[in-house]
Amino acid sequence: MSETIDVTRNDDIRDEPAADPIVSPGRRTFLKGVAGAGAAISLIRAVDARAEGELGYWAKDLPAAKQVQMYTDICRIRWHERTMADKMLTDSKYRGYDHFYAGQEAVAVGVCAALRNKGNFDEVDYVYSSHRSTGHALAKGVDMKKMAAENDFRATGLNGGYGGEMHLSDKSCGFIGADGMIGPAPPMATGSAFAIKARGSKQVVVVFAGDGTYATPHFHSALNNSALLKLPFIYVLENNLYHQYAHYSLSCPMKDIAEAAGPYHIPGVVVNGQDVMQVYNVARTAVERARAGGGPTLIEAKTYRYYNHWGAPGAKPGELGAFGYDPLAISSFRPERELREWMARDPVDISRNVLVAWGTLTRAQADAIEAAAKQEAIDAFAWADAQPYCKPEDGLKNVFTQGSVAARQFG
Amino acid sequence: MSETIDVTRNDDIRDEPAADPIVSPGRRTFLKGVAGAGAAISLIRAVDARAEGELGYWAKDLPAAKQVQMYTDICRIRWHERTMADKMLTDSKYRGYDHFYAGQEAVAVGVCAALRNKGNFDEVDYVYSSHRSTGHALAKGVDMKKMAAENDFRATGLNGGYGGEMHLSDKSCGFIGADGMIGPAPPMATGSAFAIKARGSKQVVVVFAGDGTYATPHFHSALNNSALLKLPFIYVLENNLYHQYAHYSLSCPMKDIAEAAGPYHIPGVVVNGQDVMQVYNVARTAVERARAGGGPTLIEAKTYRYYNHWGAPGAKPGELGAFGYDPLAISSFRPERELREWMARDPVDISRNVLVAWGTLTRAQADAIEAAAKQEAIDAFAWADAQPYCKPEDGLKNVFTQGSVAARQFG
Amino acid sequence: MAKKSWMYSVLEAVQYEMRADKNMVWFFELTPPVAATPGKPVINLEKEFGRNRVVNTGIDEMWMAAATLGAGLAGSKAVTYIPYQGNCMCFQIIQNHAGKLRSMTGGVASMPIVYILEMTGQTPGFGGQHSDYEIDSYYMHIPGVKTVIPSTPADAKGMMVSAIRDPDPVVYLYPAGLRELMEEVPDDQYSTPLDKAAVRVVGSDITIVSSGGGMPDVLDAAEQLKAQGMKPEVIDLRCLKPMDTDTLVRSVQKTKRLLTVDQSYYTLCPGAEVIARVAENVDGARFKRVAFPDSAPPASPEMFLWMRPNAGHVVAAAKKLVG
Amino acid sequence: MAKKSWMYSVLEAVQYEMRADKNMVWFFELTPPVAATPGKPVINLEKEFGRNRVVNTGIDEMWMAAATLGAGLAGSKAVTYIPYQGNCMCFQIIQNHAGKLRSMTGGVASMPIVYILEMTGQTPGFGGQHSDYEIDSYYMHIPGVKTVIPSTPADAKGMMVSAIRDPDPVVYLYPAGLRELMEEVPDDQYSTPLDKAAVRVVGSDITIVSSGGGMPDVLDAAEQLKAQGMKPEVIDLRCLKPMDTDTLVRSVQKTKRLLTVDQSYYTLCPGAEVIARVAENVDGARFKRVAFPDSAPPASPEMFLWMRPNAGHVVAAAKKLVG
Ligand SMILES: Cc1ncc(C[n+]2csc(CCOP(=O)(O)OP(=O)(O)O)c2C)c(N)n1
Ligand SMILES: Cc1ncc(C[n+]2csc(CCOP(=O)(O)OP(=O)(O)O)c2C)c(N)n1
Ligand SMILES: [Mg+2]
Ligand SMILES: [Mg+2]
Repeated sequence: MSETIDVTRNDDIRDEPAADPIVSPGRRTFLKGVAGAGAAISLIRAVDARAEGELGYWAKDLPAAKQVQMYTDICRIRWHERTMADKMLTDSKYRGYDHFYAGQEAVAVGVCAALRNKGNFDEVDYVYSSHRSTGHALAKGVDMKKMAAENDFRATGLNGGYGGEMHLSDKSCGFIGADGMIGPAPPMATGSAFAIKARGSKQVVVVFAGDGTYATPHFHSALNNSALLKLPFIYVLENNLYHQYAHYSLSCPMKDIAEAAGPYHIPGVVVNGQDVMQVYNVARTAVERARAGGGPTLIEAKTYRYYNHWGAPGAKPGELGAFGYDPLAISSFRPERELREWMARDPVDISRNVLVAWGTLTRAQADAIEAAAKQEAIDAFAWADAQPYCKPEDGLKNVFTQGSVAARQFG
Repeated sequence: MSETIDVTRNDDIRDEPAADPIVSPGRRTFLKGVAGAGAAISLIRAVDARAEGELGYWAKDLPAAKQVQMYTDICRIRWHERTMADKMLTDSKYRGYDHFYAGQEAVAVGVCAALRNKGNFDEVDYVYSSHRSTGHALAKGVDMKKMAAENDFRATGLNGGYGGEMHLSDKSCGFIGADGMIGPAPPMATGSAFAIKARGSKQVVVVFAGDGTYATPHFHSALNNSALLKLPFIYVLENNLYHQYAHYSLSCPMKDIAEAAGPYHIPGVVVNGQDVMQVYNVARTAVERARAGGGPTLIEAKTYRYYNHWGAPGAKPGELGAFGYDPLAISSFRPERELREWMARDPVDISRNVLVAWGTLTRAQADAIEAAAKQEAIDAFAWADAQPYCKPEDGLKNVFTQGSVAARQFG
Repeated sequence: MAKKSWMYSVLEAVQYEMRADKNMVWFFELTPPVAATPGKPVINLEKEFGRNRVVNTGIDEMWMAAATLGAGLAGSKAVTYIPYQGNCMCFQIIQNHAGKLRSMTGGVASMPIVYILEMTGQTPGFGGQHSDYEIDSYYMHIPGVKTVIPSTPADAKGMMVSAIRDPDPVVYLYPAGLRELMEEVPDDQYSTPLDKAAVRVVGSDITIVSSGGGMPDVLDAAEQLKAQGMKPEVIDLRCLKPMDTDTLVRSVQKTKRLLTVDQSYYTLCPGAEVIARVAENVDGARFKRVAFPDSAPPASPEMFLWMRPNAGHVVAAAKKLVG
Repeated sequence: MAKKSWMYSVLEAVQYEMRADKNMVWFFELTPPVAATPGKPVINLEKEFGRNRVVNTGIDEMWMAAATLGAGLAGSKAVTYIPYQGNCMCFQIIQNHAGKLRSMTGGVASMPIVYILEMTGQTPGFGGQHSDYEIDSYYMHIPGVKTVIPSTPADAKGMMVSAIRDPDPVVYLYPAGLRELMEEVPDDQYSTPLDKAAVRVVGSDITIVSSGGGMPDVLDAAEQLKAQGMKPEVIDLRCLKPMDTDTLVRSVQKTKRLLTVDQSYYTLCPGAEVIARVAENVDGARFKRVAFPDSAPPASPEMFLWMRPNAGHVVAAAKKLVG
């Protein structure tokens, strides 16, 4: 690596999963066998795999530039979140709200690093996101400035101010979009996967969905139909332990939600969502399988959000995370110690330490990358602040592709 | 057994599952252990269990009168179906249509024999049925005459002619009712089970549902919520291999749908649905478990319908079953040999042979019971034929409990 | 040109478009997309285009709707045929996703999709859930989808062509009671607009407005009224949303009498919207609705057939309004 | 008697009925049934009645609706509170099962259940799915359920009492924008009928009809109009189905002017039904609708607030209609 590191997105690097290099064939074959078996229950625990000397085969093959890009994206997401939290807490003119992604960065980045994020619309891989969308969007390649403008409902925002955080969408990088409803995105995503299979365009579809989606009727539909039709579909279930104020054990009868893959005879994989390299490994395996016609995978990433469900209550400007906020004295509200424990396994720290340990970066280089990411976020929000507000009458547009609907509020 | 056998329903006998008699405790404990374990995957194959000397512990304890009642009910359902098929084929004034249950009788009877079918509405066990409802209704205790009148839309029918076959309902025996939609009945049934648990009334709720219900989103909802809340709920999935003209493998990625119970950590049991004693065994185990607060069970009964999906096409008067009808030249239409193979494992024959082998009935007694059942069906249809038609204006009633809605068709 | 049934006309339109666009897909449930008509080749989309493009799913209309939408979002034209029993299982997906995504994404999302939703409402003896005719109202309140309801084989074909070529989601209601209608339908591909009502009978004494499954009886009633010397104007809405207000208003400005006929339940039937639009724009007219009562349809044929609006009801109501 | 919020008034009614009937159950999703109001004890149904009767489910509003129905069919009174995001996930169950089972079973099925369906429509910045106000129309077309929409805390309480005691399914719409309304509400249990509109302002120049979330702005507009010398009559529908036609017709017979105001989308908004009923019964009146345009609500506050009907719009429309 050269000493100067460009933290802007290098899509050429990000878009090419490393070619298959020469590694111990025995071990690789074993791992592939397990992941690809499609056995009734192929539940693979990857938690702490690295500690046990089990870090998968893909990550170790990554070129340095790609490793750095992953770390960079984690930093970019983190500082986007922190800057937005500060904005919410300190700028009364800021109108955006947000479901913060901080703490979960390694999931979005590890998965998107295994995808094609550039190309024509029939080449790029697709990502469906949730209400907690900003991290997914950045990892997939959405422009931070335009997203920041959208989240404050500016006319020049990514979606013209019509959508806001829960409806971000950007075809140029295959980010089909966020969705504010819990449930429908996974079956919708399988429909895209069906279209891909029908036209033979060799793309892959990923849906990011929370532990809350397990209980929805749509969960079964998405897995069952994608399994039956062997669709190029990956369900990335980010288990951050809570849906709103309810612990996931209130709606999931199992410890590992990945277990649900069993009856569909597709792989169900548990991964440590704090470690971007482990996420990348399982995602890459699932992507190769999907692209080769092997069908879907359910990946459960164990992770945690540092802020509360929505907005920044409990947070302080300049500080990471939200503590001690429990408005309704809800019984299953997350304990503060739980949050601190997860913050001790921080995805930014973990990815930085891995890269330093592997000799890819020095600490100083890593710090420089993080500083640049922070600056990018500050600049993005400043740009957004200067953008124009929407024109009221434009609300009548975009109902259909052409024309606009009639105003009816005047009688 | 006395020589004269009363084939009318003897509810006192049918309603008391035999008290726990003394049998080899080792074996019983083993079986109970397996069934009640609630292990992640407690898939029990009961197919051909009798052939392998594995006929469960409950059926062997049954008093003779109860055994006879079960055989009688099988005959009653069979002859109700056959009489109705003949009616459809020969009487152009008959307006009823039907989804025939012939071939599946042992499932309804084996399950209902393990339930309480009499008592106050907060004592009797509840059954939710499907579009293929007549067998379930008779097994639960619905009056055959009134049902026959309802199915021909007579004013004095079970439901006043408003419902017909797909909406039969009779509170007096806990038959909550048929439902013509595929999907919603199972989650509705779990709601009844929830109410029972909340009020502590110790009842059990059974839903009869086809293999077609596996693919519905509701399947997941019903199993997940009943498992989480440990509801007294039993999902009896009658796998007759087809939904309409589609083989179940088109919508189920597994061979045994009971496998789906695994991730919910509830028992999933496969049973030979042609043998009423085997069905009774697994149903009784599930009922005891549910009544004791142990939660739900998924029972998959392997069975087959002798007629086509709907109505009597392909059938001939006086003959059992429908052959060679394939209007749309549908690729997965059932092969005639498959039907003949299942008819060789007929639930009427099997239950008769068991009772004769056990010395409960002589062949002559068994034949007399069947003849009486046939007569009962003939009489029921004759009674129905004499019932009055509905009054048109009554269509405005029963929208709400009180009053009637306005006519709007006259402008 | 040949006599074709409703469904043959539709599948003819679809077959042409699927041949032209190799990416286009079709989702069905159990009932294969097959139609025959005398003297013409059998159309079997599953056979012709293969299971890779024409897929038979389990009983999960929610998935069918969501998957159709997802296929559209991926840039492929997609059509699904949802049987009447499932025509509200898919409601939320159409209402909250297909209907809103274009607006919510500020015009980024593109959804060249068609939802063929079967309706029943014609069959005595099936009862509540299998004889109802009610979804026209539910689907026409949704913004962002075009909701149409052809009533003739020729319109069925022309509007299907338009629906497939339209870049926006179209809810295409199919009143299955029209299954047996046959008429001369051109073999060539042609398109019929998705926002124009059709004046079926020109007259000056009264405007009678109906749609879909109500049309045959209304046309029958118009014949009877004409035989009795009245000059009814009959309008087939065809497009419930957007609704062709101009054609309605122009007619009632002339006739000053408006009778709407719906097989949907009275309260908030499409006729309510028709009357409200006209009442906002035409002074001094008189109004009347014929509709199914606010009750689930009972199974008994005696009750059901008495409740369902028919030609006799229309004739009597028209006379009352004009007389 | 004390000042109470909408939700406090509702939970007070529920608490009383749950104490009286040990079998009654409540299903909720994530947000516990808790309400506080100054000077009164906190109501917490989950705590008071325990998780055996008050259950917190996963994110599955279809199940909540189905389970509520099943509890009712088992003879237990049941209420569910469905958050606005899920208010169409449960649609099919209410439309095709709760709404039809009494008729389909010839009166055998009994369903003493209440569906509290939250509506939003008030919050700029959330966009399409989280700011919509549209379900009034969907739910009022369904036969066999009573669909009501109280607009004041006092009605909220009285109508909840009636809804729980009613042997039939009640869809009880809760426009969450009214969350902050406070008024004096009696502590005792009392009931308000489920089929009567309320005349909120008596007048003679124009009848203005609205409901739910539209009422505060309409009442504000009425004050402004009165200040300008007009005598508006204001009717709060309260009950969408069955609808109180008599009160509407009587008023417009007097005023000969009808303005409806809805936050629902224009096409087939409740006002369409109001106009149609009146137009069928009153000759020579003039009609006008104010409603949300036929578009999903955009997130941008500039666009959203311009589109949502407000007091200014009502004043202007009333003047146009009367002038
Ligand atoms: C159908 C539906 N019901 C309820 C909600 C309200 N809601 C928004 S986010 C959320 C929790 C989601 O939890 P999870 O899926 O675990 O995602 P997380 O917030 O943890 O990222 C809920 C219930 C919704 N958006 N959609
Ligand atoms: C939601 C819904 N979709 C479609 C149908 C049409 N339909 C009626 S019965 C049936 C097949 C049901 O198959 P299965 O559950 O296996 O029961 P079986 O007929 O074999 O007893 C279908 C698809 C329906 N009733 N409801
Ligand atoms: Mg979560
Ligand atoms: Mg079947």
